[in-house]
Amino acid sequence: PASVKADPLKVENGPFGMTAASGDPVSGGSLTFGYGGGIASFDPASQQYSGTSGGDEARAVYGTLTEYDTKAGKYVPSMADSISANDDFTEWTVVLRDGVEFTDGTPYDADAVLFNFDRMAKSGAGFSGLWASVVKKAVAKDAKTVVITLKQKWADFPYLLSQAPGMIASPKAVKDEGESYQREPVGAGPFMLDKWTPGQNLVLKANPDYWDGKPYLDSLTFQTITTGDQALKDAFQAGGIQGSLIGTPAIVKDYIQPSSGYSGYVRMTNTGSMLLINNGTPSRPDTPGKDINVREAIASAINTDVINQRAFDGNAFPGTGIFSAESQWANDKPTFTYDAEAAKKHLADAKGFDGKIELLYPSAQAEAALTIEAQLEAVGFKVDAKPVQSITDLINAVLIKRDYDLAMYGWPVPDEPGELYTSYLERFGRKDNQLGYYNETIAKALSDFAAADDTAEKAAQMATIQAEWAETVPAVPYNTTAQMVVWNKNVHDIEVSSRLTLDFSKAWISK
Amino acid sequence: MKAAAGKVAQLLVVMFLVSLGTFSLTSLMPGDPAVAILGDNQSPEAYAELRDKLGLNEPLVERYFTWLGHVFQGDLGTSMVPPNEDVTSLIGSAFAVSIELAVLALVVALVVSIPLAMISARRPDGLLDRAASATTFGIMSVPSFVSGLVLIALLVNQLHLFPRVGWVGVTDGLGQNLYHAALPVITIALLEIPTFTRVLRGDLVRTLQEDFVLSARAKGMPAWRIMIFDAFRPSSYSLITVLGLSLAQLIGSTVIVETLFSLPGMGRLVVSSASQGNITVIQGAVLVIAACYVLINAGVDLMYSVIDPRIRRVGA
Amino acid sequence: MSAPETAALAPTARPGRRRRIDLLLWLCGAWLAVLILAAITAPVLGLQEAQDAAKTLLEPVYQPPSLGSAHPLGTNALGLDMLSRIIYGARVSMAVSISAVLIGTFVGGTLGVVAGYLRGTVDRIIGTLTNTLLAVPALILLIALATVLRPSALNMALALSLVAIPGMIRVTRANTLAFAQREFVTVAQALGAGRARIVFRELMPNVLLSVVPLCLVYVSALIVAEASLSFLGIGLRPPQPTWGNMIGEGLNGKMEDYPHLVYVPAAVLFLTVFSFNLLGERMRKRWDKREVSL
Amino acid sequence: MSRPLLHVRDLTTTFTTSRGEVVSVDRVSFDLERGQTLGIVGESGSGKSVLGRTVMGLTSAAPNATVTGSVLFDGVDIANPDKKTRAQYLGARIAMIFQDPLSSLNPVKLIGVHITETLRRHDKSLSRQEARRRAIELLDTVRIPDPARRFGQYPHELSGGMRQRVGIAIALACRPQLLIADEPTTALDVTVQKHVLDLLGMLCEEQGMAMLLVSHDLGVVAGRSDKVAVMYAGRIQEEAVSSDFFRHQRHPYSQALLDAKPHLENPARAELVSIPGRPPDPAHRFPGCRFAPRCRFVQGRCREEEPSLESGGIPSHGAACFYPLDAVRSTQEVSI
Amino acid sequence: MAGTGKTHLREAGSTLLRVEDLQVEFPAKGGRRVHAVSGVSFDVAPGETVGFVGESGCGKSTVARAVMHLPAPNSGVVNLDDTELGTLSAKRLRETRVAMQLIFQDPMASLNPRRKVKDLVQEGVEIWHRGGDRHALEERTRELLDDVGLDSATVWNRYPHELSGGQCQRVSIARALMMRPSLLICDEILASLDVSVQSQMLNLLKRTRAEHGLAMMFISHDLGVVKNISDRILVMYLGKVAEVLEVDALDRETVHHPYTQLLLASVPRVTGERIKPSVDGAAQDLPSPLNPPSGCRFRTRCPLATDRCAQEEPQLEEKRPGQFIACHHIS
Ligand SMILES: Nc1ncnc2c1ncn2[C@@H]1O[C@H](COP(=O)(O)OP(=O)(O)OP(=O)(O)O)[C@@H](O)[C@H]1O
Ligand SMILES: Nc1ncnc2c1ncn2[C@@H]1O[C@H](COP(=O)(O)OP(=O)(O)OP(=O)(O)O)[C@@H](O)[C@H]1O
Ligand SMILES: [Mg+2]
Ligand SMILES: [Mg+2]
Repeated sequence: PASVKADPLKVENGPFGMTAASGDPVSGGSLTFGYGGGIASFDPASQQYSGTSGGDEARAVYGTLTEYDTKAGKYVPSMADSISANDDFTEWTVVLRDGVEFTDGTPYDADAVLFNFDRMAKSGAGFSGLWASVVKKAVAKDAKTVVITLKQKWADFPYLLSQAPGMIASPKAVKDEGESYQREPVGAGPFMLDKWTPGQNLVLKANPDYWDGKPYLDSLTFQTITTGDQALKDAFQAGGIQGSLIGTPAIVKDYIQPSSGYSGYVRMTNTGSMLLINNGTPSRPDTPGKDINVREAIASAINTDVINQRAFDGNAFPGTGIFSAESQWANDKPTFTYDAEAAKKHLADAKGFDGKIELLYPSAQAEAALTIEAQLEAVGFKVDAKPVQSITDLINAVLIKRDYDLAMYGWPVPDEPGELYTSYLERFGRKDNQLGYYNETIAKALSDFAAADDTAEKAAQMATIQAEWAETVPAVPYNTTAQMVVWNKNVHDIEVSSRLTLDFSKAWISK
Repeated sequence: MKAAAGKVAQLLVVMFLVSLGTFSLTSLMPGDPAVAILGDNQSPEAYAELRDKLGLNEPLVERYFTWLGHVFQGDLGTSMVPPNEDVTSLIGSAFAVSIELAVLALVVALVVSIPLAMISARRPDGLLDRAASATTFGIMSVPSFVSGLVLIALLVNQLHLFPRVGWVGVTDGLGQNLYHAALPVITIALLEIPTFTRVLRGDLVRTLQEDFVLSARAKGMPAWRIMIFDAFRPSSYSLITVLGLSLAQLIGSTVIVETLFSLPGMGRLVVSSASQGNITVIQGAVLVIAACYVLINAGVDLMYSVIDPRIRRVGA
Repeated sequence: MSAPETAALAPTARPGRRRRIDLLLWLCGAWLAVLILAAITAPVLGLQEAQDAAKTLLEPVYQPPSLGSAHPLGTNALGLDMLSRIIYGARVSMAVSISAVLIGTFVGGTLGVVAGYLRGTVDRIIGTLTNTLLAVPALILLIALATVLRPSALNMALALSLVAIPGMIRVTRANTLAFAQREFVTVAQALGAGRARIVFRELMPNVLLSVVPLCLVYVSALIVAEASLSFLGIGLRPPQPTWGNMIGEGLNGKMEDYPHLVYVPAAVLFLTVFSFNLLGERMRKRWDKREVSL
Repeated sequence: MSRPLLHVRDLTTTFTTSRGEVVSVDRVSFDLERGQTLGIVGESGSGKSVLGRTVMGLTSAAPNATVTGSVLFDGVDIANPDKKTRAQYLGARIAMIFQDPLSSLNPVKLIGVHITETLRRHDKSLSRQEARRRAIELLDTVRIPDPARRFGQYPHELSGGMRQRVGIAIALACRPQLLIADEPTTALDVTVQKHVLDLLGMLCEEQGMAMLLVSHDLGVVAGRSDKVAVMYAGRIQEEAVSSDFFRHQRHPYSQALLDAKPHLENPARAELVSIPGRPPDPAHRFPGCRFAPRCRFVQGRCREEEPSLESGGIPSHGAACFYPLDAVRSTQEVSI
Repeated sequence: MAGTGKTHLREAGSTLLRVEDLQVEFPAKGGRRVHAVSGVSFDVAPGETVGFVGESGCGKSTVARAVMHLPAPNSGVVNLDDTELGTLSAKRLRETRVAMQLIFQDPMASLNPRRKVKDLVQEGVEIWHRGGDRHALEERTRELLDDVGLDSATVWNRYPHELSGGQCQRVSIARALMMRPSLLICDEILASLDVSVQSQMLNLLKRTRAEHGLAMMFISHDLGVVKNISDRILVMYLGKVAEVLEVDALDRETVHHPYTQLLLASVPRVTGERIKPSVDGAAQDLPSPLNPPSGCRFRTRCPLATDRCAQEEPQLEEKRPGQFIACHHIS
């Protein structure tokens, strides 16, 4: 009955619309990027940056020891001169470059790196939890060399050094400034802080002494626009910003059109939107979802096409697998399919269940929530849908208190192996996760994934996980999300690394 | 003198009550600074520890009085959420934006309303009056989020006259500042113009019926001169009241416009802090807003006596 | 001597009383009447589904308005009928704002009359409370309350009434002061009326009447306030049909493709607010010659 | 003297109101010579103020008013003045004093400013200091003690009598030839009333000013005017030289008006002759004499035809009555 | 503060209302006090009408309200039918006060605009549940309305704004009479009415007074009116009594208090002769009641004033039969 919007355009992972610049890079100019959020704190020890929340800013100031080469699909040194592992990927050696200095003139050396590792491990925030669970010890072999010993095999460990742990702050500045360091950072990256009005804008200026040469851009501004992607789009078109980060499917599709006149990079993320099912956490031991029949009923009741149509006007990327169709890890193992009759049958099999179930959802996603509610009720559930005003409250309920039945949650995980591993490990690969779900097979497959340096081997492990997932229904993915960084055609050579962070060190604007 | 002291005391009580109310209310609000700080990838223990460190587990009353003690020393505390700025400076910059918006909007509104009211009052129920009345009614009935959207669609997306979002402080050049402020200011002014016009028109019509206006006419004064020099001042009493009230309200209630245009003003500061549970900021902000209200109220009282010598004597 | 007086009284029926018919007022009145009638009789009007998306899984979505069809005003993202959402929305929006105004008028009116009549300490206490409520901008107060209270219609009405209360207190107090100085109050005392009688029988009817136009204006203001909260995403929760929610549904870029999502509720909102404002204004002109300024 | 200072003919003022057409002044005619005072008396709503304002040329500015007929001031028609005439005449050659001395002064303007602005408006060359000096002089003329101090005060700081004197000073500022005083003493106490009336009389005499003295109280006009006109429902019912009028009234209404008022000269506890009923609603016209429904001597003709102001044989004593009292008396005598 | 004398008071038993040393002050800004009424004494015999005259602001209305204890005076004794109002409980006071009824100047302001004529008139009865059966009550109401010259059928269901000023005043009178008072206090009830209506009201009052055997306090600034209706006249000046006289004293050649003299001279005469305007010096204004002159309060405007007047307050003395004057210079 409902007309499904024709979708002639396929969105693929990777860069789009990039045209080779005519001529050599030119120096000068300033670039403004508009973001929905902004960096909260410049102290990398306590932060988990990503492209949407401070990654670009922090990376511009600090650089990272390693970075993810999206074209090659592997981690390569960046601020570090080299990084290498022993055979079973348990011991990693990082060699630093000669003569690199922080912008306050102090040396960027092994001591500085260890100082930062130490602070981060002790901060209790940011990556410290993951670090502690992975890293046994880190020592300086000499002034330029740091050796890190892991607790387990992990072929993609450099991922961590492409994130906040790989952002090295000047120890002197940290010590001198104390509490206010987070507002007045000193790094050795391509840019340095010029002016910052949190919640409003951040202006960076080129670091003339950057080890790889002074950046072409004179200054780089990050403008905060909290009103949503539509406002970003408006601002983009009105010329107030030259680049931004977009997640709304319709706009992504607009921009990716060759006719849009923009360049950028798209990344499809797996399990972008999830219907989390509480499989029985200590805070809610009697939750309906601990019965596999209920979980199966839920999975069969969801028709992702209808959600796509009603909540996203047919512009989203529906899918029930834990990998998107475009993912390099996509496999042919079964996923969930919509089958209302089956759902009703499963529900009937769920003994002692009265059909009452609670659904938490962020208030901004009302339409998707209502569609899900409608679908569940259509097969016999009685859904009590509760909106949550702030995301921190959703996190609180789901992640911290673990007191929920069903929750709509964003779990975007890219294909990039390091991030994929750490994300899935955290979410269902360990005991005591927020789903209250644990499966030996999945845990084993994940750790084998980490230990492997071979793509085929890794893919096999992921197929195992997919199969097991479909069997045991810990949660129901219903959408892949797209994340897009987009900029004007006259902006060139912005590099995209892991977590969609951008490297502006070589960026330039043609006239 | 005694009356003045009483008034000051009452206003202090008002501020005390406002801060107490805010404190208890915000502590019930959703949002958790611990989550806002740590993000969503930490262990529950880490959050609990941080909450403890932030003092969120202490009893409400205790927290309130600690806070109050600091306030009396001129310290509004630090933001609970990184980058943990000084609340005073946070509010300072947001306040500058809000007050600029509010004042500019009021100026624009006055510049439009005063002549409009005068034209309307010239011939009550005349063609111009009815046209103005219908227009102001129309504008009055459009919520600011709708008028803002329409303005954006028209002036930004179609005509590219104004930037869509963003704020440039006065320190970065007055021209840029005004260019960025223009659209929000117009949107807010649209809210105020109908009220101002109607209030002033009503008072003008009434004043124009007074004998002293007739007596000015009998002296041979021309109509416009009477309107400006005779009728306007005695008619501005209600306008001043409304002006004061709306100035007070504007410094915090432009949430919608600030949201629409991504402006870093008080309204948005409060709302975003609320979603994070950043109590120190909300507290400080609401206290400052209340103080503004109190001060503006006092200012309005003062204005009355400037406008009307009869009050001046009573007050003395 | 009484006869001629009577004679002079007789022709008070004024002939030739030509009054320009206020077309606009009648149109506004008609609009409100139709809307309210529709809102009241909504359940028996045989409307399409307004709220339960489970029942509209097979309905077309985003259908634009087309008068002859089953969905004259179109459908929304969930296939819910816009017309019936408008009508049920009127039910909610008006019920919420009217009851908020009633609560506000009752509480604010009583406090105002009491303060204005008793003066002294009571007046000062009530004045302080009023100032306290006024010192926090209305929207901030509403946001605070909306995030704390569970968003039910009743809570919404209570929160919105808080916005109306201080204004009501001020107006009724000022009116009471004005009326209490009138000599009919003294006469009532001379006739032996007690305080309660004077407050409720002498002052209240007068004060309340002068407050009626303000009530209408408040109704419209609160309808807008309710819509604003929904716009900010903290009003009554969807799919509960309120006009604010309906406008909110059209944001985030959908307005460009499906303008009816925004324009239909925005137009209804506008017409209703306009009508209430106009009605209030005309009533004030009629009844309240000696306006008491806030 | 060739022509009268003020020559009013068939002056009619109509207001269009929600209740219909209100004819507040109906075909009024009179003459006023230089230096003379005409007293206009009538009950509330009889159109006295409107008449005064229309003569002043103020009514025509009202959006709902229509003025017909002519008001010749020194030969110039000022009933519907254009801007220039208004500027030339209003406040300069014709001035006005109002009933309520408080409300006719702008509460936010200094006493002195009220006067200086009039002065400077009509004499653009006048310097500020000069205007001030003249204003203080004027205040002194109207017997305001300590005029220099009063110059810098606000209206509310003055007593009622003093405010009215300020009103007079404003009116006199440009030495007008005609003063229209609309109930100048109604809001004042008797003691102050006497003072103000005396002051007005004296100034008229000194400056050779003509005056239109409007009042609802015959007593105020008595002894202070050369001629008296009695208005009822927008029409002049009787017009006469004062000495003649107070000796005997020809219109039953005028007589009733005098008899209804308990004068101090009358003996205590005297029964009063009261006029039954009340004035007609100006929006509701009926045929015949306007006073007919309340008239003691009403006859059939009175209800059908409207009498016009006729002098009835006695020169300069006109009464709009078919059976003026001299005549009634004789017919009654006959009928007995 | 010394009173202005009580020699004019008659024996306690013979009067309906006896007021002694009435004193009313209002707080003003800056801690000052308005001395509105300072030591006024008078009495009203049954069926008698006492007229009060004086310039605006001299305290006439304040006396009327103080008599009603609305509000109670700062000091002084008000005896109604040998009941001292000041000693009564609030409830008893309300009951007792009904025997006195007030009518005010502004007829519109003294009628509750939201009530119909019938309810207005019956209000007092309704308060005290004195009506008996509804039928009788309605009967009496109609009767009273007809009595005061209104067509009860026409006005029965009307609101005050649908009536003229004179009609409103009639409703007020009917309402007051409804409680069968023994004393009617009329505060400037004619001031806002037209001459023609004034005479109607005066005649009506006189007739009603006779029919109901009412005593009256009749306040007015118009000596002519007061003379017409009163038996005795009390001339007030700035919160004090200047002169008390039998009304007949006005008709005979006699000496008056200089203030009374001033009043009498100011009343306009109905005459056709031109009065020679005489402006002898500035007309003095009433001094401020915030700071009244010492001694005799009239001395600032009195042609006879001497030093003694500033030192010593004159007492009311019977200088002529039926004429009590408070002046040092009249013997
Ligand atoms: N601007 C106006 N619009 C409509 N009607 C008016 C206007 N001015 C006066 N009138 C009407 O004209 C009539 C005469 O009014 P006017 O003020 O002249 O009476 P008046 O004799 O001065 O009475 P008063 O003694 O009360 O001052 C009244 O019925 C009044 O309602
Ligand atoms: N409630 C009050 N508060 C303060 N002062 C008052 C109050 N009532 C009266 N006065 C003052 O008391 C004095 C006497 O007032 P009152 O009204 O009794 O005079 P009055 O003789 O009735 O005057 P009028 O003829 O103008 O009615 C005046 O100076 C007045 O200003
Ligand atoms: Mg008049
Ligand atoms: Mg009085």
